[in-house]
Amino acid sequence: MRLLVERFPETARDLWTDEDTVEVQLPRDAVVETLRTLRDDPEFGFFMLADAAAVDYGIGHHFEVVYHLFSDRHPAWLRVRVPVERANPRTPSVTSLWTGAMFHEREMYDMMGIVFEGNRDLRRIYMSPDYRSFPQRKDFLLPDDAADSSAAGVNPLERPETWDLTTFSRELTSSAATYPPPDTQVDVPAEAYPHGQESADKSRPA
Amino acid sequence: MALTNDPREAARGRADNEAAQGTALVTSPARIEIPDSAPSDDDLLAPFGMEEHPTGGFHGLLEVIPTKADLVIDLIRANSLWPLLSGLSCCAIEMMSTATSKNDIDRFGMFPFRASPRQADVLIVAGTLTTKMAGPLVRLWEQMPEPKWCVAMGTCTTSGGRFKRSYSVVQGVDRVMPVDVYVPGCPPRPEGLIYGLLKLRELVMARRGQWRTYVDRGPQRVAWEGDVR
Amino acid sequence: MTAVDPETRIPDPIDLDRGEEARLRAAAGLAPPSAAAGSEYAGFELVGVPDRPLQTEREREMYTLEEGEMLLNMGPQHPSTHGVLRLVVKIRGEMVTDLDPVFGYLHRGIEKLCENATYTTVLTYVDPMDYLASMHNEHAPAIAFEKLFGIQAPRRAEYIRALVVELNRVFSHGLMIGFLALDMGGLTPILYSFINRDDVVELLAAISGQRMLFNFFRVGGVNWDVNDEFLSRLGTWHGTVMKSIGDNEKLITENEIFKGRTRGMGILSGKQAIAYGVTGPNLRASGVPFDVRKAHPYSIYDELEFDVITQQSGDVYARYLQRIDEIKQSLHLIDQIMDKMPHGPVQAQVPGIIRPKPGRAYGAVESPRGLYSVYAISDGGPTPYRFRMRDPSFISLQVMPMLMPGHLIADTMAIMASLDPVMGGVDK
Amino acid sequence: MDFSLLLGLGRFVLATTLLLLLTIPTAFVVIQLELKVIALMQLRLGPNRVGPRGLFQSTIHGFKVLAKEDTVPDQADRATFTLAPWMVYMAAAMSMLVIPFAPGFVAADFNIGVVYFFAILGLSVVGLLVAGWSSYNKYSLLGGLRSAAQMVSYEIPLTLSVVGVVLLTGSLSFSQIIAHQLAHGWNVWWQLLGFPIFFIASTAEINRAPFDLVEADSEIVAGPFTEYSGMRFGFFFFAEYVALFIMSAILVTLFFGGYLAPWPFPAQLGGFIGILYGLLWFFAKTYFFIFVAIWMRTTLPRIRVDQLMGVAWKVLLPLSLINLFLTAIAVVAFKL
Repeated sequence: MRLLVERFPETARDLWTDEDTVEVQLPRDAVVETLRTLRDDPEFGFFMLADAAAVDYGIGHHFEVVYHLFSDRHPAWLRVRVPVERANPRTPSVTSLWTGAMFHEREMYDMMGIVFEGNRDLRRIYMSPDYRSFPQRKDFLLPDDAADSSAAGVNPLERPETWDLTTFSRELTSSAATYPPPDTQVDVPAEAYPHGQESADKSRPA
Repeated sequence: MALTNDPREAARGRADNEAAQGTALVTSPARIEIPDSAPSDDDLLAPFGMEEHPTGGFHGLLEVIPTKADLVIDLIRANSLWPLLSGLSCCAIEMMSTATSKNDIDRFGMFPFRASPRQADVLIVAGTLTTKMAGPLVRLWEQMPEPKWCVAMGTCTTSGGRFKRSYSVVQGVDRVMPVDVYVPGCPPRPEGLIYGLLKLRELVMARRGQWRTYVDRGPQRVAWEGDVR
Repeated sequence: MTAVDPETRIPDPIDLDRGEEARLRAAAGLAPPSAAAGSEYAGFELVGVPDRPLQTEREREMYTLEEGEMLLNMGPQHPSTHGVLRLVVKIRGEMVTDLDPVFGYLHRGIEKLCENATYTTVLTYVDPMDYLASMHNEHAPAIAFEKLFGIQAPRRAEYIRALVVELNRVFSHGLMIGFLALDMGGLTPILYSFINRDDVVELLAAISGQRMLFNFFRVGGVNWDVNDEFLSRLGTWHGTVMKSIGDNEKLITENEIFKGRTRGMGILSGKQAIAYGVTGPNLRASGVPFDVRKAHPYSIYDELEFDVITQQSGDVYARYLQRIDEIKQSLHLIDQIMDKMPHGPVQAQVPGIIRPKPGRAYGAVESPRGLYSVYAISDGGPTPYRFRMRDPSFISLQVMPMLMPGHLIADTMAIMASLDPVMGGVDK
Repeated sequence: MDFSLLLGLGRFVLATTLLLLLTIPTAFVVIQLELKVIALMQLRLGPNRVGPRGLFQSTIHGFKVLAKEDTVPDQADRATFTLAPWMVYMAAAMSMLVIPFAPGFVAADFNIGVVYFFAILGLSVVGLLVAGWSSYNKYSLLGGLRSAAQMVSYEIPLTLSVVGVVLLTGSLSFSQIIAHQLAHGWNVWWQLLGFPIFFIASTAEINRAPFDLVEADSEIVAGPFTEYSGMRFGFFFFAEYVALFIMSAILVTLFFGGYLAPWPFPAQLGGFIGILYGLLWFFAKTYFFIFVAIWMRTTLPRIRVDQLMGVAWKVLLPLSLINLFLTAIAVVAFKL
């Protein structure tokens, strides 16, 4: 941890630790360079990407991409948190460092709608290619929750219309790399937002 | 006029009746004279063991051939049900366990798990059905030749089970295709699946399985897309 | 919900004749289905190309066919894809030139469901993920939640946890051996594996009450203490387990056909394995001694004696031998656990509805398929705010497109079975 | 009209019809044997519900496929798709004509029986190829091409190993070959190299494990049979087991003295008793080799397609040529 402070005085923020995890927050622009140093520098030696996850802190807040790294030289997991803007969820891809981040990033794109710049295979991995929601966002409500909330009656579910070719011609034009366009994606119809927001937006953890 | 089952009496009676009441529109043809010495129906049918039933209709020896042929076919089908080698999720492991040394369903002639749906009789839907898998599964079902039966194994398959609230799970396989036997459990023990398959055998022997209604309705595509909520 | 206008919606292509389909596709701005250049049977080769514009660079590379290549679609229903994995294989004759795994046919949204369930209920939701290692599935969230909640499970509970987890590992590795042989055409090993598996699950059912999805772990302990039936069954099983494993070894290990098909097949070097995030026995078979039980000892693994077994060659045969060795090691661990098991309670005092302090926790265990980890965020409520699971077989499958080119169709099965993916875990 | 010609013709037609009818029960018996033996080797009970000890299970399976719907894929080539099962089945069944079951108990005793046998057997590859091509299914196509490659390759060592026997006995007629073995002992003693070559090549020729690449379940769903259902699939299914029976029978006839007992044939046994005695030995030996084939299927994994070709061209072909060479030298040198 001390090493982290010494080596990255500008970029590393919000350092925090418990018995087996060291946590650090990095800005979006510096993530690839910092992770490359963490991986290649013999002092760190975090050679293995254990996990990469995305967290949604609710409407009005930001996304976060969380990397867990393993090193054989340090007795703790290293957790790297990278905040991502919600309105423009873009962050650089780390597939150039770990090829195995590919499926992690595809999953984050599928579930959260975060676009990883530089990932050459960013498409949906779980849902059908023409599915148009991001199920793990906090504003995507499961049916029972929708019934309980003030947005009752609004069903955010979208079924994959696998053979529905018309959707493609409408949605997809030339470049499909960012399909579906992240800024046009609305899970719950707009009129449900003023009321639905309270139940969906939980208090942000410390 | 007394009701009678004898067609000859009935014919005579009707002609008499019409003549008496004058209701016959055309002059009735010459009356059918049946000499009493002519052999009656009973005599003609006696060699075949046919006799009239009190409530109408006839029963006899040769009746055995068409009716019991059906029984034989049903027996054959019930004793040779080949499942499709297809598993979706957790239940698939218990389905395989049903076929292994300890709970051997080969005893009932159900063993050769066919890899191709064209040669299978029973589709055991073993595991959670998701919306993405629903299309391929229905296509599998349609690729199977008649007669065919479907067993829904596990709660996820019968109703969605613990994943009922999920955004990507079909809440019961009967929303997309017909089902004959439901086996509850999460997952059911192999003994449970064997019990379900023996129930299916009873259905097959009573010819009450799904394929019969399926045939009666005519082959139709089951609308699976609109069914999920 | 997209309301599809029945007037404009294009019906299912299998109901259409070809001319009509082509017309509709042209109207929708899509390429006709048989738009390959030249060849007379182009339509036949192109079956399998998605019915939509290709989205990414990799996808375009995959679905662009050169002369003499053909796409073969394996799955989601195929006898040897271990569930509902779909592999789109590009072949030239029998030679595989490229491969694209397609997932999601078993995506049940477990993470989302867990975020809407209480901490206790989460442990039931994760069971059917990696359904051959349910005990491990419960172990990682239990560790993470205990960190969040700041409690410690009693020592006897930790021993029982380690015991059931190792039992689970034995039958999971045993089944992998059987499936590997089955995918290579051997009919019998899978049945011998299942004999062992049935014994173990009955053993675990004796302690937990369920055969497959055990639901045995609790936050702060385990559900039940060991009972007499469990102990007597454990004794019987321990006497006979090596027989069924040994039968399989006799059938497979020195079999010339098996060796000819697995040696030097699908070689994964240690560096590649780390870059691709492969963990567990697959990584150790490539010579990298990474085992979460040693690297970040959880539960009581720092008190037990065991070595990290590795193989050097990294091929399919090495992965098979790795499983055999790990089974023997797990049996050794079970002996130690039974010797050292202390007395005491098996469940810490926890409230009915757990409301941990806001915070984040990461719990990782070594499942039969590798590093299985849980990242949980609490916001102080009764449900986890974010619940993330990292499944090892999901990540391991990434190496398939890298390993396959140059091998034959038959090797696809052998290599995939040697990676031992479980689709419940892959698709979550 | 020559009466004897008419009689011969009548006998031929009768025997052929009888044999063709007999192939079905033969397949039933072999399938039942396989179901039960595999079950017992896998520590299972196997079928035990239908008939005494489940003896009629395979019959039930057979009648079941008869009562199934018969599907033809939409884009399949309907004519060849329908024809293919017949070609495969007839190829298997027709070669039964020349097998001498017992002394004088043979449907047609050609003087070129060996040539006829291999000519007819080669037809089945056409059937499989046609089935694979006409199904409009990629798995079928792969299976059909595999079958073509496999069976054409293995026919060469198979035939060459038989040429050794032919040189030794000096005849192409199966009854002559048996007669020669009656005088000189079983051919297997004179063909120690030829017998294993024939055994391996014949296993590959009829697509049995470990050479069952054509309908490799775990790779290409069911190979050429993937799209077949109902009775058409039944024909393929039966043909496989009829071919297994016939290959074992030919193996026994060529190398193990056919219907001859291991010890000198008692000359006084003639007529009906002789036929029964011959049948007994013939079936005992044949079913022993069927058992060996089932045993191999239970034990061995499948080999890969390049290894399959390698074995045929790099191992079996040179060995069979060596065998032929040695046999020729021995025949000339020792005036056998």
